[in-house]
Amino acid sequence: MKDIAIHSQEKDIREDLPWKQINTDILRSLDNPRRGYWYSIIVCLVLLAIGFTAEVIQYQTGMGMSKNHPHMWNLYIATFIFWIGMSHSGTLLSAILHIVHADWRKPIYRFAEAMTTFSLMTALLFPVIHLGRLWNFYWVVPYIPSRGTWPNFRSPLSWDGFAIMTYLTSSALFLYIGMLPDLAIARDNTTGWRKQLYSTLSLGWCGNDRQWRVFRKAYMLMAIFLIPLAVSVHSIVSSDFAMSINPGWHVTTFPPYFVAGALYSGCAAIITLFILLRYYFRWEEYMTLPILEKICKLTFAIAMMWTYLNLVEFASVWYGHDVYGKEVLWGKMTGAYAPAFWSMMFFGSVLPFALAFRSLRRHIPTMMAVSILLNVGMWLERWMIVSPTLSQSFYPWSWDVMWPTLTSWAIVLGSFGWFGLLFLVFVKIFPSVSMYEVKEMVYHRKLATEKAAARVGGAAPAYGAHMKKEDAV
Amino acid sequence: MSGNELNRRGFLKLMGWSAAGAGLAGCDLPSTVTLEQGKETVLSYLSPEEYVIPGIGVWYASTCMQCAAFCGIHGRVREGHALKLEGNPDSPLNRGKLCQMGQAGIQGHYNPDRITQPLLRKDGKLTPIGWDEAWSLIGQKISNAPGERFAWVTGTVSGHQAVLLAAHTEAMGSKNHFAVEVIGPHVGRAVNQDMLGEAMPRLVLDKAKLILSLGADFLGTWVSPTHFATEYAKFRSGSRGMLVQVEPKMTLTGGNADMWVPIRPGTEGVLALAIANVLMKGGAKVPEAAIAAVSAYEPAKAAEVTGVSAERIEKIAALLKEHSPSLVLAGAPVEGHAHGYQAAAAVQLLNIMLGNVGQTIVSAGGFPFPQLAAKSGSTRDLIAFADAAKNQKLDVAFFYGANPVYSAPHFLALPEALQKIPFKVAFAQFPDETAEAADLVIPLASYLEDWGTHVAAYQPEEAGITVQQPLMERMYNDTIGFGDALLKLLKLGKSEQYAAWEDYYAYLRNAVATLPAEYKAGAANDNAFWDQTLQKGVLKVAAAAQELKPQVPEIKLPDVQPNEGYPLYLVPSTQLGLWDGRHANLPWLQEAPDQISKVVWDSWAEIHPATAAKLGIKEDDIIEIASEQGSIKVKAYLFKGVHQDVVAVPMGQGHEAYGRYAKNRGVNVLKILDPVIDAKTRELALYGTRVKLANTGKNEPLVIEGRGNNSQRGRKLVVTISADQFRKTEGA
Amino acid sequence: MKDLLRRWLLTFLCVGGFLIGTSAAASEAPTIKYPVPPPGDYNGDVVEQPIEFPHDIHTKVNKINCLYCHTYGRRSKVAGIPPTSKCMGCHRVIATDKPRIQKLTEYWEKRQSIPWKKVHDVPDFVHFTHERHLKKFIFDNEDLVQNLSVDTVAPVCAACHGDLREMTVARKVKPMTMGWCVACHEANGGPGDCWKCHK
Amino acid sequence: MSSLQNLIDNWSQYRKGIEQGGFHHYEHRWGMAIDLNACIGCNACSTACYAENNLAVVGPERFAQGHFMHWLRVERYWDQPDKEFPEQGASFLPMMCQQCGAAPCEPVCPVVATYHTPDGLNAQVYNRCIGSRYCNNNCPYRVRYFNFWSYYETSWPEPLNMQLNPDLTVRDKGVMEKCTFCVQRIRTAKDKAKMENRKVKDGEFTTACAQACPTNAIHFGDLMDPESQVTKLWATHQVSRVDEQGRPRHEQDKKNPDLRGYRVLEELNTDPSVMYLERVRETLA
Repeated sequence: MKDIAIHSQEKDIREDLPWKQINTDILRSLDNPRRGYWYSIIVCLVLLAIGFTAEVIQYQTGMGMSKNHPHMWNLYIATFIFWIGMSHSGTLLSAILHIVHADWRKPIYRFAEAMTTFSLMTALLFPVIHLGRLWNFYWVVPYIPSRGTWPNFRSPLSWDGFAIMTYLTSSALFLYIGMLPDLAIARDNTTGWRKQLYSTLSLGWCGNDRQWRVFRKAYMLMAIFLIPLAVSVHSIVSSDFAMSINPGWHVTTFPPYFVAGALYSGCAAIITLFILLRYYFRWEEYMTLPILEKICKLTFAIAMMWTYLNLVEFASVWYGHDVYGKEVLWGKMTGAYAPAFWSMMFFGSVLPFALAFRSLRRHIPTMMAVSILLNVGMWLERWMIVSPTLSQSFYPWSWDVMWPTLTSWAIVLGSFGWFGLLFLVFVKIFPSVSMYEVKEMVYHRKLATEKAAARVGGAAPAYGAHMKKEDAV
Repeated sequence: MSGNELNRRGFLKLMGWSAAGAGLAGCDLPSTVTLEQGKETVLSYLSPEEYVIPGIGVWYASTCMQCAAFCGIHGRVREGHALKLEGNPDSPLNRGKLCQMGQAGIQGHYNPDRITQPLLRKDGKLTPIGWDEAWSLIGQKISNAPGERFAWVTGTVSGHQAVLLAAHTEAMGSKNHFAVEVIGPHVGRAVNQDMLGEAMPRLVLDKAKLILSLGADFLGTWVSPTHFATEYAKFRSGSRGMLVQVEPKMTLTGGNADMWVPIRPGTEGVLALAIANVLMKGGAKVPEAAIAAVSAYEPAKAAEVTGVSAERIEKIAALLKEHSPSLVLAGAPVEGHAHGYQAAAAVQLLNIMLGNVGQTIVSAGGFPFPQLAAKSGSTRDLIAFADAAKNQKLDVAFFYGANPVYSAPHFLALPEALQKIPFKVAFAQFPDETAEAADLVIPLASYLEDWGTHVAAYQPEEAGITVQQPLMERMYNDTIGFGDALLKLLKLGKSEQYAAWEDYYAYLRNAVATLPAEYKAGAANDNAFWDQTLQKGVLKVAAAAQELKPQVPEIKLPDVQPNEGYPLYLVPSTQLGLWDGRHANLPWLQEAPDQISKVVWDSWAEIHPATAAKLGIKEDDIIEIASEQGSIKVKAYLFKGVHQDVVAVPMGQGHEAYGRYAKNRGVNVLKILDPVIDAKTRELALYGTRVKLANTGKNEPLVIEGRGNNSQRGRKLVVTISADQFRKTEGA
Repeated sequence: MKDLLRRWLLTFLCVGGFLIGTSAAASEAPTIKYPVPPPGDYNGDVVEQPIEFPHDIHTKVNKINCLYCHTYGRRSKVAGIPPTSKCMGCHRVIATDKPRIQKLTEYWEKRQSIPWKKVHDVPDFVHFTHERHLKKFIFDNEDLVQNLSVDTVAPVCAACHGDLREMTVARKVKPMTMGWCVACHEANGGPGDCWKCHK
Repeated sequence: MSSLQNLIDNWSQYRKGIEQGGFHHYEHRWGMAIDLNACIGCNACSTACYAENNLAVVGPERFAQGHFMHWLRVERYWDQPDKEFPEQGASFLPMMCQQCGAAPCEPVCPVVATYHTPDGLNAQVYNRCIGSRYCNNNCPYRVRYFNFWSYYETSWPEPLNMQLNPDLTVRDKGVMEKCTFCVQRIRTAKDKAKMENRKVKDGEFTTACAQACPTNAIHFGDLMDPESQVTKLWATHQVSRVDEQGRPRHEQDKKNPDLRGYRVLEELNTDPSVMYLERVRETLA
């Protein structure tokens, strides 16, 4: 991929960026963002307030505020899956792309990881919110109980607990480790409380050889550890459904299907945030269009994968000749949920083709709109997994369509506020573009261009060995 | 139940263990936290019976008063509270079973809307007064109410209450006892009396090979539902009898029929005669008096009148012919017309022709104590009372166990008429419409707190007197048992022979204990006999069996007149649940779905989809049903189980009073009935009302259990097999 | 040499005597098996009762068997407060001059039942039955039934209620938490099925 | 921690799937047989259940939202959609918790609030339930009911609450509940039997619904007791829970397919304890 960057007409990043300027540009994000940033903060606060009030009411009066028989799960679980999914792309970008040495990830993986961590923290709220007696949620945790009672290790719900907590801790750790060198830089360029904060956090990083070597190893290890973990987490979440006997849930393709969906929504979210940050902090220099294009291409690929898995699922239901399953699928397509279902199909499988056109890919407003719509589609997907099955399960007598109540909508909105707030505060306090890796990137660029120049001028290069290597590539 | 009288009553008096009380799980007093000590009080007994053990339920036999069937019940009592009612296995009526109305009886007893003290109307409002004031007031009003200007208005009464009531009416020098009952075979009784010589002959369902029921909802609301349900179980087992139901609106019984046939209201008699006609052609003997009528109705002719195809008629006749003995029943739809008597007679004629009399219809025998026998209520008395009131024939009226103000249609103008009665006393347990209209309200004890004896109008084999005893102490000290009230009244009326009885209990106990010796078999003495009786809850009395001698009156059926202005027939359907509206204040029954439509907490109008399509009515549309007497607005429920010329609205809702659960809920269909009255018996013709529909354009969803999911969608939930297969494998 | 021998003899006698003594003492000790009480105590507050009933006098001094008054316990899930008639059975004649007894007689003559305060209670979602426990620990316990007396029965009751022989009005001295119950069931082979106790 | 020990020791037993025959060590196996030929759909059973089990009355608004609490519901189906009139009447089906031997609700509860008792019942421990509602989602019969609100605040205004059955609790908001086969009656009967050192006799007690049923359509008893009426009924109709290997049956293989016994949705392999007897109608032209 590196050499794609070299030979393409446009550069992912200017190779003549002085490292000093990089520091100043990035650290600028810590004090003076555009006004838009503050507006976003306010919006998030408002959403959060709405959600919180709704939750309080629900807590006081009971789950009747948001559910009905037989719809025991609804918006909350759908949104839960949505947020879990959102978390996956962070790992994808930083870990997988790190392992395959894709340089273009460097300016953008940091906020992606932050997104991972925060969306997990958001997701974690929902299983608790949807409990009938949420004040007892800790009974799911296997603490040594005075009453001799244990959680049910056979229940996917308790697996969820373990999986998500593991993922949360490790991805948070990953984010932190990756930040160490930058924290050091921040420490050296700031004053006041920030200086203190960064000096404690940077754990005395002074950038000597040994530190770098250990750091590289640790970072690589975490990356390798995270990839299977991320996959397993969403597979486990999918087993909440796949392990049940309900038509439309009891599907073997769910784990990959969920993972694909997860990466999909994650990438879309990255596009959105990419554009936002680029705007907030005037980072046109770093978050360049070529990089945006690359994410878009990636997203497109994943979109196609998702579409394929969707079709596989439908096909298997269709050929499976399971009456119940068929009826659920047919109900989705034609019944009360049809609008939601078809708009999901449109946003999820048709809209992504916008990403196939260069002109569109480079048009920021369009990409903004598209990326958001993609996520709307993915949210609908989650809802279309949860609700229709509950609406027409095995037992016709209890068939019932259900539309979410205001309360549940409010709480879902609130979750977006919560996520947004966490994220915005993060980018204001920590360097959300990895300075040291951008420097690396610039350096790689420089080497490449020198090589190109050398090839034109024929002057003897300074370091032949390396050059040869470059040639060989 | 051991021990002598004093202990038995002492038990009630000295009861008082505080409710162990069902508390709340999940109200989250986490069980790691120990409970507060010394907050809850534990009242100890003073001197309990040795069979009274806290934490262990004791069962007492009593009688269910939820409808006039008077089934026997067992009440579970723990720590002084009645908790659960079950059927009394010793009662030949319900054989240990209990319908949902009986189950819900306990909610009447614990109802939050009970009247707890005497109320007097002061400047328009009912205000609490003391007992002395109440009695003295009654005393003086009675003394200046000359004989005939006094009246009792009650529901069905029987047993010693009936005796005392009669005594009181007589002591007042009056003959006015109006027994009001909306649901019941009022016309049928007359027909049976005339044609069989017995008002309530015994029906042997399980002996019948086929039951042809013309609207008789014997599983739901006809005569003695629970008893007939137990009979039905036998009827359906083994060789499995066949059930054919012909009615304008599907009843619960219709829902269980092998063949359900919709028919145009008011033409059931014609159908009966047409069947008779076919049978006659088949060689069956027709009594002289009926020949003219029978031969007048060829199936083809009947077909166009009734809307039942000629083939169907012949098929039914054929079935009757090949399944003998059979049983033909006439229900409310048959009786509820101006020619109800004639129609019912036509139906009874079939039984006579088919030779069912003496087979599946046998004599119940004469009840040895006529004074105790049930005085069954009727709508005739309702009308009679309304007239008496209107023509200012009454100065004082006492009400008990009936709610005429609710039941009376508009045309009787009862509320206005009541204004003309200077002094109205309601002996009531709830603030129902009649109590609201009364000048003085005497708060009654619930039937689970009271003594009594009852005699069901319908007497199955070895039936008799069912005994009612209190399951627990009075909830409210200021309530009085009806028996006690009657005694008090008699004493006020200075009838010396009752001065001897301290209270109704004493009177009753003596009355039972002094029964002729032949009833006391196996009892050492009167006390033992009394205890025995209380324990069993029923007192079997041998009735002298007689021979039923059929005679057939002349039957004449009018032609049905089409009515352009009001094209549709109104069917005020009845339901095992709210009954005639008396149970609308019981939350369990409000929340229990109607057996057929599955609607809860509301009124609805059943319309055939074809008719609805013609009138542009959709499900849940609020439609206006207008008769000449007025109109009601009610939600539409599209249902194939009604005849296309019919709109059916259930009785029971639409109360203007009667407590939080009943008030302002649904509509009262009885109000808009036309002034149609059966020519012979003067009974109100419930099914004789013609109406027209209009869509108000508004709509509001009905609350339906199962949300209108009426199809099994090919899933194997209820599987149906043919009766032949059943007989092959399980046939007796 | 001699005195050495004497000293040996002395020690031998002492030790021997001690051994015999102890063994004798051991053989006299009662051999009734009692439920293994689960660990855990609770310091309940002193509840003020309408009449300050002295359990100690009745049990320790007068040696009245617990089950004589709390007689329902062996036939029902609740042990129950004895009916006032039972108290009056004795106190018509006994100690009629004591203020407590006068208070009692007053209730009795007014035909009022005494509003005792509940001290031991379990949550409403718990089904606890005295009859089963008493059957297991008293009536199925042969050698206990042999010599049935307040002193043999009281230790059984004490497992949950503490030793009432040492109290006037009852005080809650055991935690009565689920963990505590479960521990006891495990120690004494009680049922482990949730629905045995939860309702 | 002995409970931990117990967990470790009995793990193999604990995770025994139905392919090994699921739970084996039954003391009783309470079961039912419901005769749809006798059932008239009168609803007595349902109301009796309200009376016995402290079921909340929720009122029309909440009922409309589906927040009803009837553990035992009488379903009513119309089978002849093409006909102009329902000429063969209705199909009634009393449906309560089927107390499955291989219950889908059990493995999914995160806190073991619902589990299988040695009596072959699906226990629901109210005060353990945290309201994840997974069990209801996984119940093919949709017979579990969730306390969406604190019904006790509205359902039993004084003095209606005096009717509440002290033998079982009133459930508060956030707790799942369902038919228990009147476990409080079972408990009482078993305690009584134990006190008298004997086994529970057949017909010694029955559930509220069975006791109320005017046509005796509902039979209740112990399927482990070869003499019980229910066992006999199951046998006469050649319905059995398990095959020779002790595995739950998917489909009944009857020698005489004309017999009426069947279990609802048994192809899902849930091994219900309730056998239904097919509805019967004349075949009339």
